[in-house]
Amino acid sequence: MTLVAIPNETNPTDKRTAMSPANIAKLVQSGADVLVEEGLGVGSGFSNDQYRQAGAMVTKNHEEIFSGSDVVLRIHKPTTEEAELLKRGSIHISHLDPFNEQELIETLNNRQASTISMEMIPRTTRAQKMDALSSQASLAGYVMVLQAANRLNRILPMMMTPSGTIKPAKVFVIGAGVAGLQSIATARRLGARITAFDTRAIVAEQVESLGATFLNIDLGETGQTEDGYARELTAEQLNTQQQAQSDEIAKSDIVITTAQVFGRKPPRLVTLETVKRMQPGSIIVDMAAASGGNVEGSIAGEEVEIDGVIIIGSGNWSGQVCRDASNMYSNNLTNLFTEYWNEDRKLFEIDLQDDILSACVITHGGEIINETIRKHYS
Amino acid sequence: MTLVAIPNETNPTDKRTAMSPANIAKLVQSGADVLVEEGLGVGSGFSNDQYRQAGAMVTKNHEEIFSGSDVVLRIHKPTTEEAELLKRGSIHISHLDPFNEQELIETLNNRQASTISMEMIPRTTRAQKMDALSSQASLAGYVMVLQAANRLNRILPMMMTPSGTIKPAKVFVIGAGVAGLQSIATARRLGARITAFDTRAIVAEQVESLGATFLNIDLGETGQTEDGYARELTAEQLNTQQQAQSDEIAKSDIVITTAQVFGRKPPRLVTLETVKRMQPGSIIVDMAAASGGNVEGSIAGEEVEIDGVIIIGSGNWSGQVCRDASNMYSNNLTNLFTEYWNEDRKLFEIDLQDDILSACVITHGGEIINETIRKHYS
Amino acid sequence: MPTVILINLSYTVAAVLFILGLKFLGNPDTARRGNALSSLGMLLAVVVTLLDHAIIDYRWILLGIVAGTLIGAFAARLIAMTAMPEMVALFNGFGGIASLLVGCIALSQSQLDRFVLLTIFMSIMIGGVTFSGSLLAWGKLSEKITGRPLVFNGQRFVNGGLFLANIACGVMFVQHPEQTLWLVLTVLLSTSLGVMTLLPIGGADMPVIISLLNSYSGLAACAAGFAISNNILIVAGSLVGASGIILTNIMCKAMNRSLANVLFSGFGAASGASNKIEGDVKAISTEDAFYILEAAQSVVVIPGYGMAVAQAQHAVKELQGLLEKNGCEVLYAIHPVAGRMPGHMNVLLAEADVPYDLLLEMDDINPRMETFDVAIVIGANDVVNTAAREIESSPIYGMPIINADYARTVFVLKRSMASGFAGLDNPLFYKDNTRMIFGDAKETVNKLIRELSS
Amino acid sequence: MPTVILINLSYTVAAVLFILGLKFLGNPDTARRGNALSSLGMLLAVVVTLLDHAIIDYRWILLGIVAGTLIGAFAARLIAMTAMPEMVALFNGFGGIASLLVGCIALSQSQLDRFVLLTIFMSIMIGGVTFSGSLLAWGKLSEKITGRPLVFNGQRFVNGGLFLANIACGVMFVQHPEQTLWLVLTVLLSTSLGVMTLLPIGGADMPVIISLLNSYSGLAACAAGFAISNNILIVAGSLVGASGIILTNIMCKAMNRSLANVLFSGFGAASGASNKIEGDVKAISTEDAFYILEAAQSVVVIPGYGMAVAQAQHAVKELQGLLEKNGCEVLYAIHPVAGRMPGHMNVLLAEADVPYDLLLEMDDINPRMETFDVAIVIGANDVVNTAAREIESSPIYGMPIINADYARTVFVLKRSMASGFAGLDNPLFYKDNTRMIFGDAKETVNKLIRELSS
Amino acid sequence: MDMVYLTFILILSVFLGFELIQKVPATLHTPLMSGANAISGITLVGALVGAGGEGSPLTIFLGTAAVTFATINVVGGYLVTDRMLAMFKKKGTKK
Amino acid sequence: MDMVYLTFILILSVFLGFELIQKVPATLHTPLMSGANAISGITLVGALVGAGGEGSPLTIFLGTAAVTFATINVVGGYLVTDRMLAMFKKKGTKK
Ligand SMILES: NC(=O)c1ccc[n+]([C@@H]2O[C@H](COP(=O)([O-])OP(=O)(O)OC[C@H]3O[C@@H](n4cnc5c(N)ncnc54)[C@H](OP(=O)(O)O)[C@@H]3O)[C@@H](O)[C@H]2O)c1
Ligand SMILES: NC(=O)c1ccc[n+]([C@@H]2O[C@H](COP(=O)([O-])OP(=O)(O)OC[C@H]3O[C@@H](n4cnc5c(N)ncnc54)[C@H](OP(=O)(O)O)[C@@H]3O)[C@@H](O)[C@H]2O)c1
Ligand SMILES: NC(=O)c1ccc[n+]([C@@H]2O[C@H](COP(=O)([O-])OP(=O)(O)OC[C@H]3O[C@@H](n4cnc5c(N)ncnc54)[C@H](O)[C@@H]3O)[C@@H](O)[C@H]2O)c1
Ligand SMILES: NC(=O)c1ccc[n+]([C@@H]2O[C@H](COP(=O)([O-])OP(=O)(O)OC[C@H]3O[C@@H](n4cnc5c(N)ncnc54)[C@H](O)[C@@H]3O)[C@@H](O)[C@H]2O)c1
Repeated sequence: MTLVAIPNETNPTDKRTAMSPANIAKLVQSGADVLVEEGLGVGSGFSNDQYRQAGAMVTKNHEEIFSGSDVVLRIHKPTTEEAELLKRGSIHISHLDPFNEQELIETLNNRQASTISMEMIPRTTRAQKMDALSSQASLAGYVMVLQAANRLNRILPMMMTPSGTIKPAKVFVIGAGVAGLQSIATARRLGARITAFDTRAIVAEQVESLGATFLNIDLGETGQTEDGYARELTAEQLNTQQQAQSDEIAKSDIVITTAQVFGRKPPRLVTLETVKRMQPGSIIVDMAAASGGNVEGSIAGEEVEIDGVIIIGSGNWSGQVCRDASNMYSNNLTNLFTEYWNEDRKLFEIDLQDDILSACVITHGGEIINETIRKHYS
Repeated sequence: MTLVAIPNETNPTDKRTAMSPANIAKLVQSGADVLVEEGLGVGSGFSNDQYRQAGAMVTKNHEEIFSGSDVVLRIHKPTTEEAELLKRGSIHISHLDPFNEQELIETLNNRQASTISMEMIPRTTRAQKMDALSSQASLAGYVMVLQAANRLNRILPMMMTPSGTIKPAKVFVIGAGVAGLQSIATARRLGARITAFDTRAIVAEQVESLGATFLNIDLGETGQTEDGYARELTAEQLNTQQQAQSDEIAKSDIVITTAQVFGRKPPRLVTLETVKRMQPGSIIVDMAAASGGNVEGSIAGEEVEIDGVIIIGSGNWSGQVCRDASNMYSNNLTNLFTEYWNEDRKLFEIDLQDDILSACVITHGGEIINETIRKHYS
Repeated sequence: MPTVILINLSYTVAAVLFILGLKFLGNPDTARRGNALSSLGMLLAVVVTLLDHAIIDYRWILLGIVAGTLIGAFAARLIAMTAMPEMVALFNGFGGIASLLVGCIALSQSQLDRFVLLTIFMSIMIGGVTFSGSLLAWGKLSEKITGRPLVFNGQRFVNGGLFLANIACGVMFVQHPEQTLWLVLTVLLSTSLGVMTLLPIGGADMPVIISLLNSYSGLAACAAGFAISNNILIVAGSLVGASGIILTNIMCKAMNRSLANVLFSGFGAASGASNKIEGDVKAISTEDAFYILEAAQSVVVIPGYGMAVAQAQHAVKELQGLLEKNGCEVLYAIHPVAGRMPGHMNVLLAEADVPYDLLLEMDDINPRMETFDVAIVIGANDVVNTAAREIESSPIYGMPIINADYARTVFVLKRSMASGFAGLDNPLFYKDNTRMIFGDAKETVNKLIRELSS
Repeated sequence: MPTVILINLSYTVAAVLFILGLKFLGNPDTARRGNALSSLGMLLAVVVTLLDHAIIDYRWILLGIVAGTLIGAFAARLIAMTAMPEMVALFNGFGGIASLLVGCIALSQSQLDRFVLLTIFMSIMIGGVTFSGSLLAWGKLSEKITGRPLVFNGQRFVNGGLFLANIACGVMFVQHPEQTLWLVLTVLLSTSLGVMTLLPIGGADMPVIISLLNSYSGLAACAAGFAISNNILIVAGSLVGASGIILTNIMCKAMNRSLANVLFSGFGAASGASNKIEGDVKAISTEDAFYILEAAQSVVVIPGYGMAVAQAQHAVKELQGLLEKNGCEVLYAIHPVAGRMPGHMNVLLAEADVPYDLLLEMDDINPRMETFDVAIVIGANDVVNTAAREIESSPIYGMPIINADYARTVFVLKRSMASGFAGLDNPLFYKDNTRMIFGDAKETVNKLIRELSS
Repeated sequence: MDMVYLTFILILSVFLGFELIQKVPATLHTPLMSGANAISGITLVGALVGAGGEGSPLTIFLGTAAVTFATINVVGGYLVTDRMLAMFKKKGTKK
Repeated sequence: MDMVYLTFILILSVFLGFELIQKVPATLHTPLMSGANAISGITLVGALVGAGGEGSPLTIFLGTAAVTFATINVVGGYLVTDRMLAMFKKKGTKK
């Protein structure tokens, strides 16, 4: 008998929900007992009744969720207090930000909890259905374009009208990972002209497959890791990139930056100087604002205006489309859960031989068993 | 010698500008003297210097614009004070809302001003280049969709992803005039499924030509005026329409209403009851909110939430993309001006035989010469 | 004008009518008119032949014609719509035996030089093969005989031997036309040859075989024409002979087979699919692919990242339209991870204006994959990689895929044998029912469009 | 084997080579091989003919062949690339006179029945027309004579008279072959006929005429073949005769003219466009439109609301691609008020993925409209209504339009003669260079695509 | 010489046969086959002389048989083809 | 009877000629015309017997003239065609 519990998120600005009623029903069907906190999903339009109908018990007690259950599913990392409430040996699945949260991880480890970090799900074809980074980044790509378009004092598509011809807006996307590609696709749907850059040369083809132009900058050796992540650039390379992009940025109506380097602070790609070269009224969206920012001057969670250029750094992008975001995240969790759920024994089995689990399980049996993280800490 | 002057708009929420520097240059080239108020165009990103370079004089004196010039060009109707400043016999071209502003019109008439109302430009093929209603409505159509999409907790396009399939959002557009059609086109660009309704059966073809579905409602006799405007519905017809749309609205994620009846208050199309049938989180955009509203409960200039449904009634839609809106309006004005500008005599000539002028000139030579308006007043 | 000139000029006209008839038969709009024209030609040819001075007694002719007309007309009228192919086979057999008989009759001519004897032999032999072969085909089709291919060891040797013996017989016949033995032997051997060659061919392949036998019966008539120096027999016979071969070829292509394969494979007799990545990669030209698509009733398109790279979405939409116009159902199967970002395929297909209703999720399409005549995999690889189902050691083992390989025929459109994102070999490419169409996907699809729309 | 059989069997082979040669010549990939094959056929035919027992003296033959080879080879080698058409005309003339001469020679045969005489007459007459006509064509093309059409009153009567006289002459000739007068008259009349028919035809139409004369020279050879009972002459001659006619027809269509129009119009002689809405509406089939598009170097597409109604944007994009592949430049001219909302055309063309760079504004395209071979107006009406330029009383007089009518040829794709949004008649539809292609725009464009891609 | 002419005719007909049938839609395969089959009944023309000539009784008997068979082929062939095509016609026009 | 055969041959050739030339790309119009023109020089075969036969001097003279003209047509025609086609070839392969 395994009790799976889902607490409310404690971050008030995030309306997403870790589990949708539809997925709760799946868990219940596969033999798990499910407990949810009252009000879970209100932000995304799911009512307590829907959860009850799906077969979950509903509690008002936030602590009970942690102390009484075998598996906790959620979006954000727990607070230290929450972590300390955890039942010994229970399983905790959520984002954990393990590279920056050594203390939290150690607390969890001390509780003998088995923790799975959603960020660490590998980027393999088989794991994609559990990959929350991808699902949320994809929505983020869409949202960033919509926000930018909504703030821009121009329209994106071309229009040849009796009142003059409006040229299509120019959009420049830096970083063509999952979010960047979706931004390109969305902006193109709206009829903009798009240029994109990424240090991984291999994505040039992907960018072009979406009808955008790839900006060629010769940075010398760059490449990508085995997992498909970008390598960090040298200072010199970064400088070259900043220079080479500057003209393109100055010409653009909208700039969207999505550059990340796995396990590192995001690179600083757009300098203040370059921002000032843009037309007043132009928009920059800094996806990475919350974790340090690709753009000089961006502030996490806020909109800044510099010389008439608006830098949007709201963060929690996918939260804007919380209903779809919740559904997707909840699907990811459910896919992960059912993949390793043993229906006969009614147990979530952590098999460290499995190539997905070996990558995303951080602590297990009182040890930080994840190689990457252990190396990072030492 | 004719002095053309452009004052700043007095409405602080509208960042648009009646004249862009590029168009000022055209007026100057055709032999007019141009005077602009300082700060004109700042909202849309045009600087005083740009106006100077285009050949305009710049003044800080708001009154001088009215009292000293032969032609005044602007967007909004003047205040009564401004109207009283006008030089006798001068020409004033702007929106005037003549159906509702009898007092203002009479004031203007008393000043012996010749006034042209931009709303009254006829909907003929030849006049389209001066048709500001069209140009602004078209932008409004785009903006309404963007605002709605930005507020919706879902994404518009379909996405089949490893984290589940997201169904395309449903959009329902009521009124398929210029704004409605542009809304349809924009929503479709974003990948939504669209249904639309209009009382003028002839637009069904136009709706379908944009890839949307036309909702067929049998209202009996409806039709359109000679100018292509819709006729007002009888109370009974309106009721039928409300009922028939209700199901469609309940199913929709976004409803956009753009229905107008020329010279009348816009029809009330969506009742509170229907609003309450919608899913929480759905969005309604009421284009007509400012002039009375198509939707029960909408408030001009504001966002209202009713049972989780958000009704956007911001108004001044095209103002959100003020730069393009200014350019287009400015082109409309310039096209109108140069059409009737006599380069030899350097005079703006009002020829009441001309079919465009005869429709849009309201007062001239101390008389309200516009038939429609005169009938409306009496 | 001498009668013989009149007759022959009429033959010219009849020949023209046959030519036009055949031409018109190849186009749906004019086919019926074509058939009428060619029957007119036949009537003309028969009627003027009756003027021949060599004919002195019309009674037997009348008897034959009346009997034949009655039988033919009743058979044609009464036969069920579904039984038409076997009826054609039977008619064809009658044509064959008629040629055989005409060949025999020609033996009573005055001057019999070698050449004439050779043509007589040929008309008898081809006529005999056509006759017995057609009867067997009729039997198999109407299920009077089992439709299953009958294969035995050394079959090819036996048939080869029969054929050689037949030829030998022919040589003797030409040398010694006076010895009836060779004539009789020729008749026997050729009829057996017809039966033996058809034994290993399954019922499903019979239409192709009938078309081939039809071509033969044309050749038999042509040979008979040489034997009695008759133009119209030669023209009509060789027209049918040549067009029959072409038609046979077209039909083979529509089944994605070669004629040799049809004749010798004993298709359906043995089969045992292997699950290993072994086997041959079978490439196919767009022209051949066209014949298969053209005959397909239902097609599922499975797009992948390669469609995006090639920007083939518009062409694919166009192809869909043409297939639909051809009476074919077209659906799209979208794998969740296809492409390089979530919803990649949706973006592209929406751009090309493919209706949402036609896009099916993996779970909806897989159960009915067997019902599709053709699955067109356009630049997808990992998402149809059967290693996920078949090879336990594969890194993607267990991942749900779109089961393209369950469709009757699979076309895979890609540029090379290169692997996809996951870097894995794909056993699908080696399956029996898979055909690779190499090249840029957009170009390939455009070529298919061109074939389909001309 | 008797020589005559050998010769004739070789002729069969030669005929096959000619047939294959012609077939291959019609396809760019095989054209050169086709030419080689057909020359091989010619060599074979000539060589085996030399075996003919009737030939007793080879000296003159050698003389003729050597002289002819030298002249022909030098001419072919030395001629400038640009002068090739006139060279072909000249060669063709030589072929014509050769047939004429062979006809004359055939007169010395022993048995001259009516039929043979008739064919002799025909080979002389057709040969004569071909000869003189080709020479005149050569003159016009090489500008030895003025290329301008020479038209005079009663021209058709004179030519008709000449033709009848020629026929009459032929009748006399067949009746009285012994009177040389008729022979001489035939030669004179036929050569004059050749000259007179060509006089009213302009230099620009000469390629079509050469193709026609080429067909004639085939017929002349064929007639000569009858005269001397020679198979290969008949086969080769009639092959050329028939394929020449087809080719002529194709070429006429490519010029958007009928053969009759080419022969009798005196094109370019008189012209004087009228500005009234008067004149004929000229509808044209997509097939004929194809020939014009196929030859076009630059095309401008002018879309309007009808393109939206028909949802033809994807098809239009496809057409653009095919035209571009054919080496043609394609641009789009967007009128600001086209469609039913501002930017309507942009929405549609963006959906079809037409690059922004190809969309030109009215003011940018109008100055270069004259340089376009074809303007395709797709469902537009008001925006190309020349009444705005020409008819002062029109409500849209003075409105700037896209001057589609300034392009060389204008295709207007719409369903009927119905007016557009403004409800006005459109003089464009009645212009000399306008062709209406009636029907739903999408279907029409799809038909054009089909033509272009096959 | 006759044989030469006949060979010529044969060759030309064969080529013509090849050229005539190019791309045929799948639905027409069977009717086309059947129509061609009817034409191959032309052998009837050859049989006529046998059946009505001044040959031996055997020849006449064989000839009559040949006439009968060939007639079945011709008459039946054309009629069946026509029936098939008529069916298509209906399908087409219904729409 | 000869005439009958010849007519047959004529008819078949004409049909074949029609069928052979279907859609020809515009660029091939001139070479095709020129190639066909060379074939029409087949009249050379007819002229040979005249020039080398046992006829009167006039016949021989006419025959020789005919041979000369026809040879020009044949040789020149094939060579010119080949030159044209060679040109296309180069254009094509350059790309
Ligand atoms: N959906 C996502 O969010 C996402 C994100 C990142 C990665 N992925 C991964 O990407 C893969 C997607 O699978 P897939 O089947 O769509 O693609 P795939 O397995 O990468 O295969 C694409 C195939 O397309 C062919 N191709 C490329 N260009 C072509 C062209 N111009 N014409 C014809 N063929 C062309 C390539 O073969 P040739 O080179 O032989 O032509 C290649 O094998 C999965 O492994 C998935 O995990 C997905
Ligand atoms: N752009 C705007 O904002 C706007 C807004 C409102 C009104 N307008 C007005 O609309 C007009 C636009 O001019 P336009 O040239 O684009 O359109 P138009 O003048 O209205 O002409 C459209 C033509 O398309 C043809 N058509 C319709 N359906 C078709 C189909 N399925 N296939 C082929 N042809 C089809 C119609 O002829 P058949 O019926 O014979 O086929 C019609 O003549 C102007 O008068 C403009 O003032 C424009
Ligand atoms: N196999 C799968 O199913 C699957 C699923 C999702 C993602 N992926 C792959 O994972 C990889 C990472 O995707 P992601 O979106 O999570 O990446 P990410 O969020 O780590 O980084 C975003 C993008 O920024 C780029 N970037 C880093 N430094 C940059 C710089 N200085 N300038 C410009 N761009 C810079 C990276 O190359 C990357 O494309 C991609 O290769 C993606 O295809 C695979
Ligand atoms: N000739 C030109 O160049 C030109 C230019 C612009 C517009 N027009 C025409 O002018 C006309 C009006 O356009 P507009 O956008 O300014 O119209 P509008 O703003 O007056 O009205 C918007 C739409 O609401 C519709 N409507 C009215 N009552 C309704 C109801 N009860 N339910 C649903 N819909 C209702 C109207 O039919 C109209 O389509 C259109 O026919 C348009 O094509 C012509």
